[in-house]
This record gives sequence, C-alpha cells and structure tokens, in this order.
Amino acid sequence: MALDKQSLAAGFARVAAHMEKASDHLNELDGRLGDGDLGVTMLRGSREVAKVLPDLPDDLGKALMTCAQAFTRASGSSFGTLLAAALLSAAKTLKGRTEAPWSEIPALLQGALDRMMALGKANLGDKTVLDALAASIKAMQGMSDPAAMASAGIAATETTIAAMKDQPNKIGRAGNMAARSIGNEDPGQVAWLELLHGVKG
Amino acid sequence: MALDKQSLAAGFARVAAHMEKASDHLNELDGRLGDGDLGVTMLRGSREVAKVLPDLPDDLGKALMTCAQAFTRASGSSFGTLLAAALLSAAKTLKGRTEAPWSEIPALLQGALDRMMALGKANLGDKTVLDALAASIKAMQGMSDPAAMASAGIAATETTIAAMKDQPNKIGRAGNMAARSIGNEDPGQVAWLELLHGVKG
Amino acid sequence: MKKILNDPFAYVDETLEGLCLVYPEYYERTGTGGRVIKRPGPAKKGKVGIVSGGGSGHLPVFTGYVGQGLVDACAIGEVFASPSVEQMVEAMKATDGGAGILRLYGNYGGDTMNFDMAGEMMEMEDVPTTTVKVTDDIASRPKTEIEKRRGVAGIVYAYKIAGAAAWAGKDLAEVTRIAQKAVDAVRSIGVALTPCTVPQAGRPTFTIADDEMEIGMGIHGEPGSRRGKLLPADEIAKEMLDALQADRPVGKGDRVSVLVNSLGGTPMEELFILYRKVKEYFDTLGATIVMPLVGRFACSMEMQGASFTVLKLDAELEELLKAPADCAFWKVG
Amino acid sequence: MKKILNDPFAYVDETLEGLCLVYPEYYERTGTGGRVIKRPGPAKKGKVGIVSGGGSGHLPVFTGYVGQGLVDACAIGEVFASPSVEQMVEAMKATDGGAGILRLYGNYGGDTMNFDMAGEMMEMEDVPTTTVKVTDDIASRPKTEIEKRRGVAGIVYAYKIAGAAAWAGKDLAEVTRIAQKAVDAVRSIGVALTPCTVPQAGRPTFTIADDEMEIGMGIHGEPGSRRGKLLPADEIAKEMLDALQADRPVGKGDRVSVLVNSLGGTPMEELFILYRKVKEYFDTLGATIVMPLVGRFACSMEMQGASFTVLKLDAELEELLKAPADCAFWKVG
Ligand SMILES: Nc1ncnc2c1ncn2[C@@H]1O[C@H](COP(=O)(O)OP(=O)(O)O)[C@@H](O)[C@H]1O
Ligand SMILES: Nc1ncnc2c1ncn2[C@@H]1O[C@H](COP(=O)(O)OP(=O)(O)O)[C@@H](O)[C@H]1O
Ligand SMILES: [Mg+2]
Ligand SMILES: [Mg+2]
Ligand SMILES: [Mg+2]
Ligand SMILES: [Mg+2]
Repeated sequence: MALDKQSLAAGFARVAAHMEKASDHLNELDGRLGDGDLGVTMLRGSREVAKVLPDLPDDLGKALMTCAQAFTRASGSSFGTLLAAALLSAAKTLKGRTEAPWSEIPALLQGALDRMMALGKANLGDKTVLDALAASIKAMQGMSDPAAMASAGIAATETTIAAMKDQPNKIGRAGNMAARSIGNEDPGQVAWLELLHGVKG
Repeated sequence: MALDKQSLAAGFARVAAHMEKASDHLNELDGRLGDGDLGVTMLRGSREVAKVLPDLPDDLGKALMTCAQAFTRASGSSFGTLLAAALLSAAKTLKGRTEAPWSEIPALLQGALDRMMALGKANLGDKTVLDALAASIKAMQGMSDPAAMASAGIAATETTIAAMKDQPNKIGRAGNMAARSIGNEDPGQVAWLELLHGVKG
Repeated sequence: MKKILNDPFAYVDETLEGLCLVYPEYYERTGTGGRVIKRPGPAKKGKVGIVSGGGSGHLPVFTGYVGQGLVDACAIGEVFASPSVEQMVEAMKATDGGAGILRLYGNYGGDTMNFDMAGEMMEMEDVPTTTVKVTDDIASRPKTEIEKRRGVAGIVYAYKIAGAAAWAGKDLAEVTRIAQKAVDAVRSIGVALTPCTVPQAGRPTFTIADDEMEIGMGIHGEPGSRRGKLLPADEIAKEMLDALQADRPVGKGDRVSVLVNSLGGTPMEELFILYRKVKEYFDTLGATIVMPLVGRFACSMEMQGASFTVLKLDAELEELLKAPADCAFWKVG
Repeated sequence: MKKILNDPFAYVDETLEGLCLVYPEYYERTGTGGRVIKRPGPAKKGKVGIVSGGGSGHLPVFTGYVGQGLVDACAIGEVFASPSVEQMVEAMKATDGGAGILRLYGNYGGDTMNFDMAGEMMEMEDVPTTTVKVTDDIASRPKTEIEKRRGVAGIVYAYKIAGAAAWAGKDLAEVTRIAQKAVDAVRSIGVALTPCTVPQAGRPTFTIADDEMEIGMGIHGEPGSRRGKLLPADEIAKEMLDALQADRPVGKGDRVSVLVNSLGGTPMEELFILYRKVKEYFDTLGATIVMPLVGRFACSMEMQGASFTVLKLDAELEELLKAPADCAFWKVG
C-alpha cells in the first residue's frame, strides 16, 4: 500500500475522530495564554475535512487541496492557516499523481515546514508547532512504514514538548507574554502530537 | 418742518452719537441676566445706519428700509431684529411718500409695536421694550411737536421702567430666569429710553 | 473639549473657507462676512429661488445642500445660532432670478424672526417671497401643536422635493405648495447617546450617563420625550418607529422614503444595523421603502446618536424625490 | 461602551445585512457565513478581478469600495480581525472572469498569511493571481522598512487606480504594475484624539488623556510616533504635512491628490478647517491639488481623529484617478 486517495481519506477520518476527544484539552492549553480557540479550530476544521472525504478526487494534489480548503472553512486562526498551508504545500508537490510511496512523507513534511516558516515568519526555537514538526521529520528520516513513522513522530514530539516547556514562547499570541509562557506546553506542539495520535489510530 | 429725508437722517445721526456713550451701560444691564450684547447691538447697528445716511433716497419708505437693513448688518440679536422690524413697518406705511407730518408719529409707532408683537410673540406686561413703547405711544397721542413727543416718551418710559423693575421678565433670555430678573431694569426698555434721548438730542 | 480647530471664534468662517476650497464647483461664498453660500455663477433667470439658513455645526445641513435641484443659497449663523437678517437678505438677493423666492428652513425662534424680517425687506423691493418652515420633529410638540414643532433631518427631503420643483420651472405658488406638502408628509424622531461641544462654549451641550440614551432629543440637545437605559438597536428602532407610526400611520400599499441619519459620531455600521429593523418594520406593515437614505445628512458635530425620518410619498412627491440633484454631499440621478 | 447594536457577536453580520438591504444595486452577499460582498451579477468576462479584504469597523473601507471601476469583491472579517482563507478564496472565485485576479489589501499580519494561502489555492486551480499590499502609513515604520509599513486610508487611492485600470480592460500584469505604482506613490499619516470600542471586547482600544492627541496612531490604535498636548488644527496639519513631505517630497509643478479623512467621530467641519492648511501648504510648495477628497473614507467606527493621504500623480495615475467609478460611498465622473 502507498499514499493514495483511500489511505489519505482513512487517515483524515481517524484524525477527525480523535479530535472529538482531544479538542477540549487543546482549548484549555491555548486559553492559558492565548485566546483558547485552538481546540475549536482543530475540531471544526477536521469535521469540515471529514465532510469532503467521500468525494475526494483521484489526483492527490487536488485531493489535498480540497482538504486544505475544507479545513480553512471553519477558521481564520493561526494554526488553522498554517496547517492548511502545510497541506497545500504537499498538494503542490503531488499535483498530477494518484499515488506516492510512504517513504516520501518526510520530504513532504519538510516542504510543509518550509512553507509554514515562510508564511508565519517564525523560526525554529520559537517554541511553536514548527519545532515539533522539525523533530518529527528528523525522527522519520529513512522510514517507509506509516505506523512506524507516526510512532517515531509521536516520540520526537513528546521529547520536544517536554524539552521546550520551560522556555519562553517567541511568536504568536503567547509570544506577547513570553515570560508568562514559561512552564506551559506550547498548544500548537500539543496539537501536532494529537494529529499524529489521530493518524496512527 | 415735517418728517422727511433730512430730518430722518438728522435724527438717526443724533441717535448714533448718543449710543457711543450709552452702549456700555446697556451691555452691563443685559449682561446681568442675558448675554450682554445689547449695547454692542445698538452701537454697531447705529454706526451702520450712520454710514448710509448721506445717501438716503427721497422716498421715506425706501429710506427707512435702507436704515433697517443697515441696522441688521451688525447683528442677529433679538433687539436688533425687533428694531429693524419696527423701522420696516414704518417703511411700509410711508412707501411712496417723501414727507409725513410729525402728527403721524404715534400711528407709525403703533404699527411698529404691532409688528414687533407679531414677530417676537411677546405680550404687553412681559417686561420688554414693548411696554416702554406702548407707554410712549400713549403719552405722545395728539402731539405734533417732535421734541415734545420725545420728552413725553422719555417720561412715560422712565415711569414704565421704574414700575416694572420689580416684576419678573416673561420672554427672551432673561425670561428663562424669571425669578432672578426681579429687581433688574429690563435692558430693552432702557435701550428704548436711550433711543429717545438720542432722538431728542 | 476634544476638537480639531484653531480659534473657536473662527470655527464657522474657517469651515466655510475649507468647504469652498474643496468644492469650488459647488459652493461660492458671498455676503457680509462671507456668511452666504450660493451656487456659483448668476441666479438662474426665471427660476424660483430657494433660500435656506440656520446655525452652523450641522453639516451637510444646511449649507451642504446648496446645489442643482436643491437649495440656491444659504445664510449661515454661528454654531447653533441664527444668521442675521442682513445675511438672509443677501442670500435671497443672490438667488433672485425674477420668479420669486421661497424661504425654506427649520422652525426655530431666532431663524423665524430673522427670516420673517428678511422677507419683508425683499417685499419692500417688490420681490415676491413665501415661507415654508420644516416642522418634522414629532418629539418636540404634541400633534395638536404640529406647526410649532422644530425642524430636524426632515429638511433634507423638503430641500430635495422643493428643489426639484423649482428646477423643473414651476412658479412660486406651486413650489411653495409642494414644499409645504413635503413638510406635511415628513416626520422625524431622534435618539442621542452623547452630547457635543459648541466651540465657543467649550463644554458639552448637556450631560447624560454612560449607560443612558435620550429618545426625542433635539439636534442642539433640546430635551426629548424619554431618557432611559441604552437599549439594544432593534428595541431603539422599534420605539422610534412606533412613535412615528402613531403620529402619522403608514399602511399596506403605502410608499415611503426613509432616512436613517447619524447625528455625527455614530458610525455607518450602526446605521446599517438599525436599517435592518426599519426594513422589517415597513415590510410587516406592507409598505414599500423607496430610495432609502442612510448616512450623515443632518448632524450635530461629534454627537453620537441617530434619527429616523419617514416621508410618505404620493406620485407627485416620488417623482420629485427621484429627480436629478447634485451637491457635494448628495447626488441623485 | 456607548454603541447602537444588538448582540456584539452579530455586529458584522447585521451590518452587512443592512448594507445590502439599503444598496442591493451595489452589493451582494455571498460566501461562507455571508462574509463576501461582491458586485451583483456574474463576474465580468475577460476583466481582471480585484479582490480585497480585511477586518470590519472601517466603513466605507473595505467593503464599501466594491463597485464599478473599483473592487470586485471583498472578504470580511470580524471587527479589526482578518477574514478566513476560505472567505478570501470565495471572494476570488466570485470575481474570476478568466483574466486573473489581483489581491489588493492593507499590510497586516493575519491578512497577509491568509491571503497568501488563498492565493496558492487559486493557483492550484490554475487561476493566475498577484498580490499588491498597501503600505502607506509612514508612522508605522521608518523609510528603510517601507515594505513593512501598515496600510491605512491610502488603500482608497489604490482601489480607485487599480480599479480603473482593470475596468479599462488591462491585463493582470498591467493592473498589478499600476496598483503597485499607486502604492509607491501614496503616503499617509493620522492623528487620533479618542479611541473606539470593539463590540466584542466592550472596552476602548486604548486610553488617552482629555487634552492629548497621538500623531501617527494606526486605525486599530497601534502606537504612533508622538503623543502630546492637543494642538490647534493648523499646527496639527503642519506637523503631519511636514512628516509626509520628509518621507516623499512634493515640489514645484507637482500634481497631487489629497485625502483628508475623518477616523469616524471627527465631524466634517473640522476636516474643512484642516483642509485650508493643506491647500496653503501645497500652494506654498508650488504643487497643484487635483480632486481633493474630504470626508469619511477609512474609519475606525466612532474614533475621533483624522488622517492625511497624499498621492503624487503622473499622467497615467491622474487619468486613472479621474476615470469613472461608482459605489455607494463614492462616485467619480
Ligand atoms: N507565526 C507562527 N508560526 C508558527 N507557529 C505559530 C505561529 N503563530 C502561532 N503558531 C502556533 O499556533 C499555536 C496557536 O494556534 P491558534 O490558537 O490557532 O493561534 P491564534 O488563536 O493565536 O491565531 C501556537 O501555540 C503556535 O504553536
Ligand atoms: N420676543 C421679544 N419680544 C419683545 N421684546 C423682546 C423679545 N426678546 C427680547 N426682547 C427685548 O430685547 C431685550 C434683549 O435684547 P438682546 O440683548 O438683543 O436679546 P438677545 O441677546 O437675547 O437676543 C430684552 O430686554 C427685551 O426687552
Ligand atoms: Mg488561539
Ligand atoms: Mg485565534
Ligand atoms: Mg442680549
Ligand atoms: Mg444675543
């Protein structure tokens, strides 16, 4: 098996199901220093994605684009826009193809990371989702089994969250209160963790 | 001699000269309860009239109209407008004539009084210039010598001012403070008195 | 007083100076102290002149509505004070095209006394003139004293309709009849949230608590019919519409024009929020709104609040309302 | 908070509802949550589409400038907040006439991130798009970081000029070039006297003393270049004009257009008082003011204050500035 319309839809469906449970915690985390909408963003966004899954086009580029658009339907908040940018980056790479080997995942994620950095003007080390994504990519390098990749990403993200917890946020709403953010897990990093948990199922 | 362009111009010139002295006192009186502009109104108004006196038309109606317009040039305050209305009322009556007997003065003043009442919507007894004017007309009745008329008017006005001093004002700005106006001479009545002093010379 | 100005005593003159610098194609200053604004060029021969006037601080009213198919000249007083008789006479002379002059202005004591005088002066010069006073504010007097009501934003409709009639070449009697007909058909009511400051006075015209509004307040801060807690927009709208409806009912099949006017400080957003309810209200009555007007037409400088004006139309009024008109603040057709 | 509204969370939607009820001939609501306003009817075939967007609370900006010879569609966020990517995509789709789309909006972080995303989505569907961001506020960044400056009232000129180019049938590259040229030629600076209140927040965006003003403050209350005692109008005008002149000098023989804009609460009277000084200033420089604009073009609800925008013209820009345009808030030609 490889990445195609079916496996893509199945993966998004698992994420959507997982977010029904995970969103409250994300809201709570974001509410400590931010505006408390991260769980809502993830829940509404993945619900919108779930709606389009039955009718995804075969072209993986178009399919990912459809998901990105669906995700943004629910929200204009930062994480939602960054995630949509990530999906769109993958969509561009895969445009015109109906299948891709699992081994291409780390490269797709790297493209997404680059895009998110360009869009959000944040850097690694700013204590954002970017750090969790970068660590995940590194951990997945050279792998070709999707479940193993998810597990590696989860482990790397958990390590990143723990390691950065006591550093200050440097960007976004929480970045406005850098000092007070010390001791708090970055909500975006936790959202990425929950995404991986969802993908893994 | 009768009322004509020459005697009219001479009369207004005397009034204008007199107001140079009388205006401060009128301002002071009006300032006690009103906005303190009555002396300014009379001074500026009669100065404007003085300017047009050398070129008055022969038609008494047009001449009085010219004076009325000149008077209003200086001011939009109540007394100025009422006085202009008085002049205009006489202008209408005398339109087309170049001469009028002095004996017509009381009737002209009565027309002016009626016009001022119609315009200002005040009644006799409200402690305004109207009461002084009404008393003057009564005192001048049947006379034909202008100096005697002025003297009679002055005496009647002085009596009116003294008699009404301790009554409340019922109209205009001072009317808004009826109670506080008790004990004050009505500035408009005093302005009429000064006008007569000016006419008499 | 938080205002952008220089000498408070130059407020009006500097305003007019700026107005004419921005719009030389619309406005020309003339008269004693430059206190008359007229359409540029000579008076239109054979056209009835329409002259208005009043205090400053209400832009676009009164001065702003000098224009084609509107008012020909306007005499301008200090903020919230009547212009002088002389200035009114000058405004009329500037607009005398030989067909007579209509004086069309809001019903206030000082303005009335001065305009009456000014009219007599014109008549002394054998220029026929007539007067129509705008008396649209239903909160100012009960219906039994309708002719004593003060004029507020309804004057905009009176200008438009009388202006169109005069522009169409109708004679003085006809223009006067039509202007009076417009006045008879128009009703307004306002709500004030905050006062404004007359520059020369330097302090607010009235005081009102932070959570209060006053329904029926006049544009100079004259007392209204009810002061109370600030209500939601829909409730404010309903209260004002009910009052208008009680004073002059609008029914099924009627055609009306409605002006939702900001007193100055209230933003467009809030006017649109109010208009939803206005539309719903007339829809429910079965009446049709023609040419709705939403914006700042008759203001009190920075005062927050709004007013509703309803003009009940017949075929004649509707045609005149829709006729072309052009000034810097309002273009029709 | 003294505002006429219902549910603060319905403020934007009710505003748009009212807007479209008043002007069905100009504005049509579409998109997710009705947060796109477009010109009624289908996109004009073969014409470059111009799409804008931004937060609410700035009427007539941004939504109001949807119209012929102006903007084709606008995505609308909450008060002072970016619209979503989806809404921006919908705005672009609504205006896709097959000739590509220019995204023309004010330079703010959230709007930029979302518009960039939305643009990528359109390109995935093979619709060519370009971006021009308006960066006219000279007080927001030094000249060395000119491309990071935020956009304020200058966007009105960018809309007008790019809109005229698109309406004239120019292609996407040309419309984009001209829009960027307009942005390069436009500079603004503002002064704030009072804050405003975001309905959902319920308290003023900033505090400022009763006798103070802040020069250079942004339309959302972003810090300016100088806070100080409230000065006379002529001195405020001179300070702002000097700052504009230092940033982009205007000289003898130059032709400029100038926008004297109220932030909402400041009345027309005060704008005209300011304009006198503007006119005098450019007269002294030997420059000519073309088509001056004085009024409320880009507001912050009830905020008191004003801004000056100067557009330096050449023959191409002047022709496009004067070309016909028509929306509910602005008619040219
Ligand atoms: N510019 C940025 N670049 C990268 N990550 C960001 C950026 N801004 C926010 N984030 C991430 O998004 C998370 C917050 O997401 P969200 O609640 O959607 O943002 P907001 O409500 O502030 O728009 C943060 O914890 C951080 O990880
Ligand atoms: N409506 C009126 N009818 C008759 N007399 C009036 C009226 N209003 C004012 N007056 C007279 O005018 C005097 C005040 O004149 P003035 O100072 O010009 O008025 P204001 O400054 O209030 O316009 C009063 O003392 C009174 O005699
Ligand atoms: Mg958040
Ligand atoms: Mg958010
Ligand atoms: Mg007085
Ligand atoms: Mg006075």
